[in-house]
Amino acid sequence: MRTTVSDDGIETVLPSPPGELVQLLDPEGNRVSDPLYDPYVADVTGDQLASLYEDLVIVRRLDVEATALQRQGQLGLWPPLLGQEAAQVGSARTLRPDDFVFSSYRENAVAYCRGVRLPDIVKVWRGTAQSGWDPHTVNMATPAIVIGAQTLHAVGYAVGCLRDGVDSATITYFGDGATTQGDVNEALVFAASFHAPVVFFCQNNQWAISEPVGLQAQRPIAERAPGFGIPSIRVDGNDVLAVIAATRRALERAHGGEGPTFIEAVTYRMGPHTTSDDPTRYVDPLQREEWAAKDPIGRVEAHLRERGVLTEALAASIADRANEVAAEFRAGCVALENPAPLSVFDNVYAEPHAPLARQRSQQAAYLRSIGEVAE
Amino acid sequence: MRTTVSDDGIETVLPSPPGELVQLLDPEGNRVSDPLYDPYVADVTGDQLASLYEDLVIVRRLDVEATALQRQGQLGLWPPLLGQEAAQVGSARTLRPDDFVFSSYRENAVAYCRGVRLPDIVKVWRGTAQSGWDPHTVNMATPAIVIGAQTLHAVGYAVGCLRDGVDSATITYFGDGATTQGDVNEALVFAASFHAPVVFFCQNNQWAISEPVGLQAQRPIAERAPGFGIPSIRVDGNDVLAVIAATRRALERAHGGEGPTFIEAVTYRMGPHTTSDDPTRYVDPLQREEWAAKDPIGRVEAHLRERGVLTEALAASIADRANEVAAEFRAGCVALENPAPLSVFDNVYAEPHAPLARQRSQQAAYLRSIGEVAE
Amino acid sequence: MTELTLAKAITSGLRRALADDDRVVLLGEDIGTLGGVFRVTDGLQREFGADRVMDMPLAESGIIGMAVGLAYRGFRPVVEIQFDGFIYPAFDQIVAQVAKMHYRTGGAVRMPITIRVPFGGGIGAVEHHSESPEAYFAHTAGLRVVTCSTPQDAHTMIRQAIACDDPVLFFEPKRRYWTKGEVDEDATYPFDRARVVLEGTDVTIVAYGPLVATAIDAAIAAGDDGVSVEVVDLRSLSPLDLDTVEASVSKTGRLVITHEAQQFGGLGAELAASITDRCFLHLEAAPARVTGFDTPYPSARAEEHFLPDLDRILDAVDRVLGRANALTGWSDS
Amino acid sequence: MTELTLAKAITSGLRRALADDDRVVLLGEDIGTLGGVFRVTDGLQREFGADRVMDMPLAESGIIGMAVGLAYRGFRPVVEIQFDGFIYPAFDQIVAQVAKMHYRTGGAVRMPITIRVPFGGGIGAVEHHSESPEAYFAHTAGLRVVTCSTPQDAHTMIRQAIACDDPVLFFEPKRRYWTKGEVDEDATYPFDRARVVLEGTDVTIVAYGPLVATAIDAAIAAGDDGVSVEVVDLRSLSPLDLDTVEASVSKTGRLVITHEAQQFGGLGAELAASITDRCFLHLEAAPARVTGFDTPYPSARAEEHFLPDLDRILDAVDRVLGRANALTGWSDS
Ligand SMILES: Cc1ncc(C[n+]2csc(CCOP(=O)(O)OP(=O)(O)O)c2C)c(N)n1
Ligand SMILES: Cc1ncc(C[n+]2csc(CCOP(=O)(O)OP(=O)(O)O)c2C)c(N)n1
Ligand SMILES: [Mg+2]
Ligand SMILES: [Mg+2]
Repeated sequence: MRTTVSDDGIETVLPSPPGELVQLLDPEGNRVSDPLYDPYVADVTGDQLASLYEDLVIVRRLDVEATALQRQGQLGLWPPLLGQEAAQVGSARTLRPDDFVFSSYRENAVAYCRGVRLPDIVKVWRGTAQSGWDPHTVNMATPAIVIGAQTLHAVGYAVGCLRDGVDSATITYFGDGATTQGDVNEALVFAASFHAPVVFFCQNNQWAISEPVGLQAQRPIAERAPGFGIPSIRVDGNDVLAVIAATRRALERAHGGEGPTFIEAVTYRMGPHTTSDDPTRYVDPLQREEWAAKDPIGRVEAHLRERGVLTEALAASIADRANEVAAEFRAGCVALENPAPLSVFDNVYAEPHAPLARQRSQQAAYLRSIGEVAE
Repeated sequence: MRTTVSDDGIETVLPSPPGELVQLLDPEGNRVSDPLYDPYVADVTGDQLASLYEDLVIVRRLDVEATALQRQGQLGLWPPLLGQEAAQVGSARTLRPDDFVFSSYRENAVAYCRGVRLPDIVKVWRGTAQSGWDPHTVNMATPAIVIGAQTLHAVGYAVGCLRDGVDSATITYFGDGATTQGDVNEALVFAASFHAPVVFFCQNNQWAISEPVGLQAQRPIAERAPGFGIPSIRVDGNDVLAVIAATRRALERAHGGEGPTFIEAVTYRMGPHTTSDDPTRYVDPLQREEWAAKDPIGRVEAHLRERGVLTEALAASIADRANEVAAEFRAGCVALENPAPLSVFDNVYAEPHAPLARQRSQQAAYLRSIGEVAE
Repeated sequence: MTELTLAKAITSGLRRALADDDRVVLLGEDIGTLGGVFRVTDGLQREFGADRVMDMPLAESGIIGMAVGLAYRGFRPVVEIQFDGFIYPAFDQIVAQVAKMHYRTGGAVRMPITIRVPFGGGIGAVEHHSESPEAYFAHTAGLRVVTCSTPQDAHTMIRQAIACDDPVLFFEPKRRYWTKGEVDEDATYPFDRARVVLEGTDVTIVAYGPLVATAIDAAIAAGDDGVSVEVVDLRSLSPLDLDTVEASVSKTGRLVITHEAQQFGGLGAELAASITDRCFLHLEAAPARVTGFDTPYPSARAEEHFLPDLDRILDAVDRVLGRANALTGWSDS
Repeated sequence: MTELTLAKAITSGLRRALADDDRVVLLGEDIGTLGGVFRVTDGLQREFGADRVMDMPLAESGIIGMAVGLAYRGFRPVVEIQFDGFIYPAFDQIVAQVAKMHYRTGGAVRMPITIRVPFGGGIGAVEHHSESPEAYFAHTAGLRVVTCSTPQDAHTMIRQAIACDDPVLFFEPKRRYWTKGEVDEDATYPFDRARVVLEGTDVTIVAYGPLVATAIDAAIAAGDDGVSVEVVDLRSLSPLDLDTVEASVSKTGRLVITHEAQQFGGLGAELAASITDRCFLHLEAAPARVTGFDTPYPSARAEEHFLPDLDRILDAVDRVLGRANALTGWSDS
């Protein structure tokens, strides 16, 4: 690990050689020391790690439940996060309540950590609404489906924080595939130009649907940001501790007025792209197996058992808790009601719009004419 | 100057420290030696340099003439290239005839070097056509006005050359401001992914209309490309010899199947953005003066005089020649005829289009009805 | 003749185009190994190689921009946009470059680019996956816009689009991908003409893409009710074959237009305006439009309340016939 | 009351908006030190600081995307797009994000973003500097689209646009920037209503933005010829104030619509279709459209052959009146 300070005094955090990852827990659960990042997790107690472990278990359990709900027709679609639990939980748990999140569609564990109500997470996937929650209640925006669009929103929000004189940070999540989109690159330029307190959190899960990351990037993704004037960190995305350390470092910069930071969390999408996808068409099972050995939950479990924090009893209670949350999730999901016919006209505009009101009224007349209840 | 070979064997050409420029002729006209780039110009004779000098003088003379033509109402608009002669002539003169150019609007010296007929260069600026020439006759595309769009076209063309099994290179010109556009960054990704034989030639003239380059880029622009997997060169854009060396190196890579290269030619826009612009509103005269001292023509002149190649007689004959070309240019320009009324309907489609033919025929009837000749 | 789904009819059309002309190249996200998210390009990369069927990095502007360069070089690129709602990042390249290059260059550079876009709703999808953006492109001079409603047209028209020297937006009615029908690969007929799919005398219903089947159902239902409906499948949205619609409306005197896209400024407006201009003296009633509402496309479980359906079309048929309908007695205030 | 050019009336409107509400921020290319290429923001950065009037890096998608984030944070961003033809790189952010955010979030997040776009031709410019892209945005649910034709409206409407909690595309008729007129900064009137600028009884001409002045000239010329023309300035293009146009056409029975944008799928189509629907029994002739042709915008020295002008409008007036006109005896075949 090397820290370089460039000629204009901007600290650029570049792993050296470029392939090197920040890792604090190896796949076997051993604590690896890293002089630069150790201090960022020095205060994390065994109990706190156990609580993170619980989060990891729960979000995986929820993910499995959601896939089951989709199979049973309760959801239209679901994008599993299997394999990416540590990247999401580690980063999201590091945020302050007043920090703001702009995510993509797969960050359901981030939503969970932000305190989004369970059924609200799946409204979109069940198809009862275009988004699940009021962003201002949890400081997390409605996920963006158009790849990369949200990264610019994050920069705008972060600049708004600067203008408002608050030290809140903004974090934006996106995938490896997203790094190709013009919007994401423009976001890097704008963030650098305005010294925006924003964290670019790229989950490099090796795939954009069927396309391997090698089609999108010829160099490790973390190497892209420094050329824009943004320091970057390449972190083992399956290592919750390392993700916390990297995110803390980036947030420290953001909260401290030092501008944007780019994090590449190297992970793997263990499931299909979505429940509609058939990864057997393109995923090499051997590659998947290699990554299975780097499971983000297994290593925390091993580590905690080794430290004696995770007892059988605690493990069982966490498993129970996960099942409980999943049951609650399922119940909340199936209880979500279908939208009323005329609701399609709601919230198009914030201010009165006569022609649309007229169209709505005509449709109400039509619904009455065919004997349907309109509202 | 340092050449580094990265772990995967891709050669990355990075000046070190980042600010360093490739320079072979200093502002006073002294030949500066550079072990890496000297070999690329070892074969350039005094006469050849004199011929480049003639080019520089002519394109500047044409540029001045064009500005005059605009002031006299013969052109609607003109984007002067004053100060950027060496960047354009040096790179364009290095191209093979079968190499293909995708440029922006300011590369009028490039068009001149490609052999575009003088009046064809100004059709667009006079407003008699949307473009001046048939791209296939000179292997140079119609300039793009939408910032950055052409860089993607270049990548597509270059990939087409690969597919066709020809070793032609493609070069694309764009400005410092353009580097912010999503399209340009996507072009870098696509070029790297497809190993496209393309040269990205960025003329960093320090300004995007009134915006200084510092608003668009926090790091030297040349530093951006390596993060995309594209080696880059930062060259003194006011040094025609260095520009030739850098372009040769990049073309050597392209012709040799080694993929894309990025060149940042550091130069200065000595004139207004266009004849409609008023740079006194934003340009610091001191900064402009500093750059005036680095004039691209003066240094070649000094160098050639010092070497005894440029005699008074030769200088006078070149000046005469420039005046001749300018006169020819003016004559060609004012002779350009206005488009016929119905020509607006031509070439919208390549194949028959009944409704448009009908619209045209109705307009012809209208023109007849008001006593105008339609065709 | 073979029986094919509409999706597979496009596949076979692409296969023929690739086989017939080695300047044809396919570009898109996930079109190679995966065969596209709808499997329309399934097997084509294996058959023609990764140089002809190219997986593209994830950027629509990049893909279209690259297609422009390939066209410059004499290729005939066929681009797949994964879903309708993801075409917008490429909007500039499409309307400012692809559409205008031939005009800009005075005819020197052709843009025989086909842009395939699975479009429309009815598949219970999340946001951005059910849009009908055809009017944006139809309003753009220099582009051609077509769609298909049958496997036969799907096959023939994709080949015609690729063979056309102009850029063509080829909208594929994704909810009809699984519709089956006979396909004659050797069939030839004009690219830009509408087709009367059902003859009738009282009312003309004009539809395209996914709603042609709905229009036919409506016509049959109306027939049971003693109303003779003529159904026209536009096929080409730009140019519009106004001659065919004019001939029909001159006969029936009544026009109902249906599309999924939002009504305001949609193709129905152009059709209503043009036909009113051409058939003013024949029209017995103002043309009626049955369309998506002027709202964003709603969530999956609300889409049935947004999309035109048989009953809404029949109500409009009643309206143009001056019969009792939903708006009888309805008032604005 | 002060006499101002249309451009300066916008400047003064922006100044008032900046002074009245500190959540208003201006974003755009070259709007700071330079004051914008048309000098509409001249002096504002000096007056309100670089935090309120921000020069933006050169990327339209980036600018609009950033405005979305600022709106999320409670700001009211006012974006300048330098020229009409440069709005397309931002198309995705506008139609898929700005337009839909309020709907998507069930009303939780408002997008009070104003996007200022100098538009239209007639200034002898190079390509991409004379476009009329309003129909794209008018067809997009969730957006409002307005334009102005007088300094008074320029001033009042830009303030209304900024005050509006919905996103507004504010199209500025750039060739009328130097038109002078009296401006009352305290004037108040509705934002989304059309205005009858000349009363008449025989024909209604509907225009907006740059062509309102041309329509008025045509009305005066027609008046000299004994034809009484009513001129309606739409002002709001989405929503359209159909009530006002309906009232006029119910009286005159004849409608001529003019805009610079291409005809096919333009706003004239929507207006013709809607008014035909509402006024079917009052119409004496089919609505006539006098518009730019269905070609890309031509080169500067050809634009006079593309743009609607007084004579072409008068010819359409003759046409709807059934008088001899250019198309008398013209035939298609
Ligand atoms: C602009 C756009 N183009 C295409 C798509 C379709 N699409 C959805 S997800 C996806 C792959 C994204 O890959 P990545 O950014 O790596 O995120 P991941 O799915 O791996 O989390 C694609 C192509 C989209 N949503 N938006
Ligand atoms: C997409 C787009 N946005 C805005 C403009 C208006 N514009 C024309 S030139 C220019 C500045 C370009 O700066 P740079 O890329 O540095 O090139 P230079 O003019 O310095 O050669 C701008 C903003 C444009 N042509 N295209
Ligand atoms: Mg991914
Ligand atoms: Mg520049």
